[in-house]
Amino acid sequence: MVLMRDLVVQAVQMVLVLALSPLLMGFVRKCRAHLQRRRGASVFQPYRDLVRLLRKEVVLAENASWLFRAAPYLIFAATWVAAALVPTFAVGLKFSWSADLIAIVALLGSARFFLALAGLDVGTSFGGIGSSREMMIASLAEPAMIMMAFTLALVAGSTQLGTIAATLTFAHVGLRVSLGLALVALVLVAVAENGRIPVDNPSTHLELTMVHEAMVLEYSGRHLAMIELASQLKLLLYFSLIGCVFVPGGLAAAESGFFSYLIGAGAYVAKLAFGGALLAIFETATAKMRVFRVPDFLGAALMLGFLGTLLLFVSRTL
Amino acid sequence: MTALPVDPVYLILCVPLAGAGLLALLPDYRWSARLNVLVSLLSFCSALLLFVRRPSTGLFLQIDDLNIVFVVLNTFVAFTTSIFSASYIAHELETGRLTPVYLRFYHAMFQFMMFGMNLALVANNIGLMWVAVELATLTTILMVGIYRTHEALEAAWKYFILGSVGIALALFGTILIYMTAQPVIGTGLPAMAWTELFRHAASFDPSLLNLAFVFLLLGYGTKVGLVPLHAWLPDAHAEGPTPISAVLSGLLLNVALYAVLRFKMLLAANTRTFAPGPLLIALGLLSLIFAAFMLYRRRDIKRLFAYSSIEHMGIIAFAFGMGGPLANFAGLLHMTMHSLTKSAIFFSVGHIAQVKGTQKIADMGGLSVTHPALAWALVIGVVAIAGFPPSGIFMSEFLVVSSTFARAPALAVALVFGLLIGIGALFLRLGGIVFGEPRGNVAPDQASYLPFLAHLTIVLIAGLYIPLPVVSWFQSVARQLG
Amino acid sequence: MHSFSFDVAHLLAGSLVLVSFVMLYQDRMYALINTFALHAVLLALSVAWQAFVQDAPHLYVTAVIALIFKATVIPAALRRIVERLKIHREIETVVGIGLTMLAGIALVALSTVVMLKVTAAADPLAREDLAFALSIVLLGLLMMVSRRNAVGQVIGFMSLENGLVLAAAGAKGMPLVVEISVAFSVLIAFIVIGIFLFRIRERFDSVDIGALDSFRGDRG
Amino acid sequence: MTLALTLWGAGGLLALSVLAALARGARFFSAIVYGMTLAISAVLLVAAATHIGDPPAERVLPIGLPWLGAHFHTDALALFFLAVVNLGGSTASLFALGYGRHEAEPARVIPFFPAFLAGMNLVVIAGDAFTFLSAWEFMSLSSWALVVSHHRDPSNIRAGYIYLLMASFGTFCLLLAFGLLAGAGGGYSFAAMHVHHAPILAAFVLLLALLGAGSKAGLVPLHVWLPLAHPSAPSHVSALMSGVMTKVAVYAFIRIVFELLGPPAWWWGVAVLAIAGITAVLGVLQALMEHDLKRLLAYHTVENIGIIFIGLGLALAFRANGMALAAALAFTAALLHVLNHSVFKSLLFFGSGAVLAATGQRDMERLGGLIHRMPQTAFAFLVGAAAISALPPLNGFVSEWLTFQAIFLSPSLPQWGLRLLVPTVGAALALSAALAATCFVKAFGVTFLGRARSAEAAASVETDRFSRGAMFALASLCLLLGTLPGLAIDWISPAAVELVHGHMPAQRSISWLTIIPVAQSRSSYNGLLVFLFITASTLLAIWAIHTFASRAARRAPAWDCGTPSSSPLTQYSAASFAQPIRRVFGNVVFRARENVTMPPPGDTRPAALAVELHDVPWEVLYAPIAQAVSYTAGQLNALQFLSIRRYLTLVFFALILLLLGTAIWS
Repeated sequence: MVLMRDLVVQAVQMVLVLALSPLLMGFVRKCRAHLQRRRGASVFQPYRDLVRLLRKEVVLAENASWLFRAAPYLIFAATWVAAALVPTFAVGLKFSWSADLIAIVALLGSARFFLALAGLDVGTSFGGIGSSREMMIASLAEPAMIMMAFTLALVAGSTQLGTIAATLTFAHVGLRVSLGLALVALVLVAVAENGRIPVDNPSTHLELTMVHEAMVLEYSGRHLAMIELASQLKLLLYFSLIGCVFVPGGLAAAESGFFSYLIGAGAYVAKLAFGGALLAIFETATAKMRVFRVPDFLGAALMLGFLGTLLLFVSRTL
Repeated sequence: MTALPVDPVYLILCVPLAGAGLLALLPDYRWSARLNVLVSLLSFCSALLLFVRRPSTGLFLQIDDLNIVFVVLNTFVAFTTSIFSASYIAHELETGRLTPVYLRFYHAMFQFMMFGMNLALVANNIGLMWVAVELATLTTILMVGIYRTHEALEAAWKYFILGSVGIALALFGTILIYMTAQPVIGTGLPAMAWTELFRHAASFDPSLLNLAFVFLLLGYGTKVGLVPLHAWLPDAHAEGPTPISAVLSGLLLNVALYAVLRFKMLLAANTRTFAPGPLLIALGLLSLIFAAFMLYRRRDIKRLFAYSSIEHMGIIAFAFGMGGPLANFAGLLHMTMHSLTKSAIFFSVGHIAQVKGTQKIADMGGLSVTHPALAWALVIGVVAIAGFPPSGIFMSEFLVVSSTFARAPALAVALVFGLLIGIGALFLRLGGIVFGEPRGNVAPDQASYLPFLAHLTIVLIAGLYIPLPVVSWFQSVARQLG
Repeated sequence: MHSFSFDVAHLLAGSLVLVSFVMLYQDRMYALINTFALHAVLLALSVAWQAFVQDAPHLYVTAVIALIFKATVIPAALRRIVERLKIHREIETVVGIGLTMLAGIALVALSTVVMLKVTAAADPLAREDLAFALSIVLLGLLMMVSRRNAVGQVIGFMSLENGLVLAAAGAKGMPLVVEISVAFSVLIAFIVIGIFLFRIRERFDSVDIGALDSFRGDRG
Repeated sequence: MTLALTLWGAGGLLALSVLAALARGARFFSAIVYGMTLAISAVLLVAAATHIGDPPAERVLPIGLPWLGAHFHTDALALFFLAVVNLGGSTASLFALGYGRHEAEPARVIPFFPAFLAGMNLVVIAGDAFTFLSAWEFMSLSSWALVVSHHRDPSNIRAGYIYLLMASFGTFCLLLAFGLLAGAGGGYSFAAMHVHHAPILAAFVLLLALLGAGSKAGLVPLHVWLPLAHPSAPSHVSALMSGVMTKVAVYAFIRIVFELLGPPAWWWGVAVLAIAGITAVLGVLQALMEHDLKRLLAYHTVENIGIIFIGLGLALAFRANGMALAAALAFTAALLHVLNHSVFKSLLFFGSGAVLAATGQRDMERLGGLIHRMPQTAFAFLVGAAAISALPPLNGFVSEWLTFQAIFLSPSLPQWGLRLLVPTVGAALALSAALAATCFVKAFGVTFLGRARSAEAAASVETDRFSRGAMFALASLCLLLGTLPGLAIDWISPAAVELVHGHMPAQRSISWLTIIPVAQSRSSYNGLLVFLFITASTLLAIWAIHTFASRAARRAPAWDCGTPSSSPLTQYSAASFAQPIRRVFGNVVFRARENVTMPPPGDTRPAALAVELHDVPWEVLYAPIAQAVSYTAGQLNALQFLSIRRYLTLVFFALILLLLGTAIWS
């Protein structure tokens, strides 16, 4: 019976993240539109886009290889699995122990790996630009992420997201400098990894400034849909990550009743909405930076994460 | 076995002497080459007889633990060298570098030189040993000059002048030894007999012994080729016939070193002398490092390996200078292995120089393409001499370095430094000779690999397994050396 | 008797050293050769004196060898070579004569110090002889080093041998073997040198070692 | 039992090499040789892998040092490395069965290949200093012969030369280390070295071991020979050198420092960790700047050796503080990475060898689009690339994950030095992992994807079945080790018990084959489930889309923002791919300079961009040494050309000096 319930919870979570991620994207866009005094498309526009893409036929470049066709599904799958393992409305998911925070970061890494390869596959210059910049950004963002993970792991004495969330929720950790640093680092990384302003502009097609769009330039139809969905999942993942770690309020405990699950879900949606609004404001308020200023941006993230870890190594109480 | 008609120790002296006489008379060089091989074989066999029946020690001649294996080694290398020279010297006639007359002289001198060396090894009398060493030296001088080219004559002249100064210094040392022994042992022959000297060494005047050792070290050290007394050695090796280079490196250096060893034992027997160790260590390290650096700029292949001989003499001197059972064992092993390996290298170098028609390293590239057998022979030889397993030299170097480091780290580091420099130079040149696109002559070679194979097999086996009798011999001598 | 014999030996050996100095001083060919002859004569005398003192008859042989061979034959031969090869008559030295002399004095001092310190136990006769012999050897070596001319170097070498003979004679009861061998080696040495000079004569116009060294080995 | 088998195997290999030498490398013979080596090393692999739990065995043969004999022994550590060696040996032989046919002069390869294998096997089972060093040096020598086997290219000769020098240097360092351990008495057997050593002496031994084993393993700054020598050899040998020989060096380090040297001091960990961190980062950065495929792989070997030594350094630190469990975790992580790296590095070198055989090219800038003509090779290489980039669910990730877990345990270390260093090293580890991913996107993308950049690349064909067999065997092993790491951990644990006196919790008892380094609450990872999830959701997505959405597809020219170019040269090249990274790290690490010559408007001259990179370790450390040696040689060389009189002067002064000495002495 318990097993049944756990499985259900896990399944619900998987479906939930899949269902919510386009909505989140649409919400963020809507907020930006409002901030820019536009009416903007409806919050459900992303769903419509996905459906439209899925209906379209795929146009493959002449020398696209099997890798090019397989990549979207792999990317989607890896991101989805990663997103499904981050506690959203409840901790103690059935399979959360099968991959800890580092593994989740690495899963996102493998998704990125294949995306970058796909960018190189057709053999165009833009794909190359995209891949190389994406990997450059990642090669700085990932260590920052790991450092952030270090900080959390040292605070919570575990790298299991469930345990971390639980610790931060129910054990009274209190305010900590290192956690603050970790939060900032995580936000910076999230901005970079999801290709948001100021690192990358998701809605641009100015060739020389784009990163993510350049990689997927050759994709169309269902493949593009998969990739879009994957990137929306990724955004959601980072939101729920920040949510469950730094604002764990409302998170349902393991094996708690149906009611608390409902509360958890509500809290989760609220968090997403709040975060999305914040992101929109941030994006409207800042300008896109030159590609070669990005390393400084991420270097700052890396340094902050490192500082947080170091503080914990030096004294367990900070 | 006591039914032996004549004492083998006389055999190993008389056979070469008689051979020399015969060869001097024999006009046809083919026969003389064969006879040369035969005579060397005979003296080798008679040397083997020494194991069967250890002759009694006389006032002039003796066979003891120290010299018996040197005698055997000596005659063995002489034998293989004579085979090599048989296949080598014919070519010299074809190219007209030698005339039959000189060839006759060459063969006679070869045996005469062997006589000198054997005598030096078995002499029980420091005076007699001195005479014998000088005899060997003078004959080699004549051999080195035998091509009568400008370079050969100058090499021989250099060898001669420096050698005779060495002669003088060694003689002075010998006289000093006698002066030391005479008050204790009394006047006359006994005061020059090794056996007597060792018996009474403890009561000799130490400071006079020290002085004597200085002169003997410099005198015989000149033959050993220790820096800074080495100047004759590279040119003599480079300009003489290759068999003589092999004999020089393989035997004469050993004989001279044997003399030094004897006197070191004498000093070791007297507790109040300052240890000759520091002298040997200093000269050894100097020779090693200097020769190692000199290897880099060599353009003549025989001179290259001549310097490598200096390097190894340095290592040996260093080992004996360190003393102690391990280091002495290593020194003796290194002596044996070096003479075998180095002569083997000279065998292959001789053939290489013949097929290439030059000794200039620059003119012999890509040998492994044109003459694979010769090339790999050279590679194996160099690998062995550089102290890679499974060569016996690896074992000796292993023992020297490891036993030194625990006692005097700085010295061991200096030793390792020298060895590394040397390896670097050797393989730098080797790569140029053996690999790459072929250069120079590609004439086929008619070499005989028997001598080479014999030596290298022994060396490579010795790196893995040394028969117990040899080991116990080495160990007992090492103990005497203190 | 003892003191007297000691003084005579001392005198002779000392005068040998003196003559070595004179040789160091000489820079004319013939004068050098003559001085060497004198050196040999003195050697013969002192060896003979040793023979007399130790009443070891075989030493007389050595003395005679020295007298005939070194004092007469070799100088004559050298003169002929000098004429035959038209070697120019003055010997160029490496450093100035004065400096060479100073070095020689230093050498003599060194050898006496070494010897006197060394053989405090041995009898004074042998000891003095050895001291002088050593200084003669060193002076001979110095001469070989400081002369650019082959003949000069040969003479230096032979004066060195003289020192050896003196030492050998001083060593009480040293078997004949040694003297023979010394003479023997000197003989061989000289014959071979002669052969070489001859061959070299065939090839070059001078026996000046400088020319010999034109070849330095391993160039190019 | 395993010991005797190994000895016989080594003997067989040596005999085989002798036979090969006698056969003068007749073509038909190469198949025989590789077949035999495959058989022998497969047998040894099985024997070692199955008997790792056995009690130590010792055997003395009457060879080697006369009074000592040749000691051979096997314990868990030796058996583990024996397995690694023979795993590499068997796969390399299998690969060579096909690849060897492309060999121009087999006579220069097949005699030395078995000898090389024999050498590595003997090093691992050697039980005394002399046997160890003989085998060690023999291994170097035979691999040198293999490096110079393609001798017509002067750069290979140079590579071999530098390799041999560094190898001798390393051997001498180890020799000195053993000299210290054995003492003046000459107790050369490892058993006799188990005495307590004075701290200062132990420090020297540690230093010498770092120099000796490190120079073979490729620790910065002793790594310079590695990217030269490994690529010069035939590819199956490169795989052995990179994947296996460096591990033998790791074995030497473990044997000396963990066993012979006795209980460690805490600062040993500091020394090892510092060097290891630098090695990891510098190795991967240099790999990123490299466009020669095989050399790029060689630089990655440097990086991974760094990762392995991070594990070892942590193990030392923990052990010095008596934290057995943590030490076991770090040590297991290191050993597991040894195994993993040998697997995927061999795989990658095989792939590069297949590419080399098919196109004759090692330069990535002249490759591209191979995935169309060599799909299977491309797939295998892709797996290897993903594995070395530490991507789940493959094996590279597991060992790095374990290393991270070990790092998480380090805050409880008492020493400040370690507390400050360990997180830094962790950052270095994370950085190098991320950069490795970047580098292999470059390597795979430029080599196999895109359009062919040269005629050879365009004309390439899929490689032979033996090579493919070897590659797929290793690729599946990558997946297996990645999904079932628990079994590997349990398999390693005897070695950990032996050397750090602790072991991780037994993993096979845990449900779902999860691995739990310390405790369930702390951290756990289940490669199998992750793999299953990914596969499931991929299939789900494909199924859903192909049933509910369109499956129509059409081929058309590339879009490329409407400006597609027909010339393959307009693709992103390896250099341009690495350019952002070079911008970020180059100035510091490589003293990189970009010289742009931009003609003024109207000028028809083309603009030019020249990039100069510096190999700093070489220029700072090695070039000066080489210059010094050559200068000294030049100066001393004057002594060859003196006149006789001057030589006499030398003798004269020597005499005077010694006389003065005696005068002063007594």
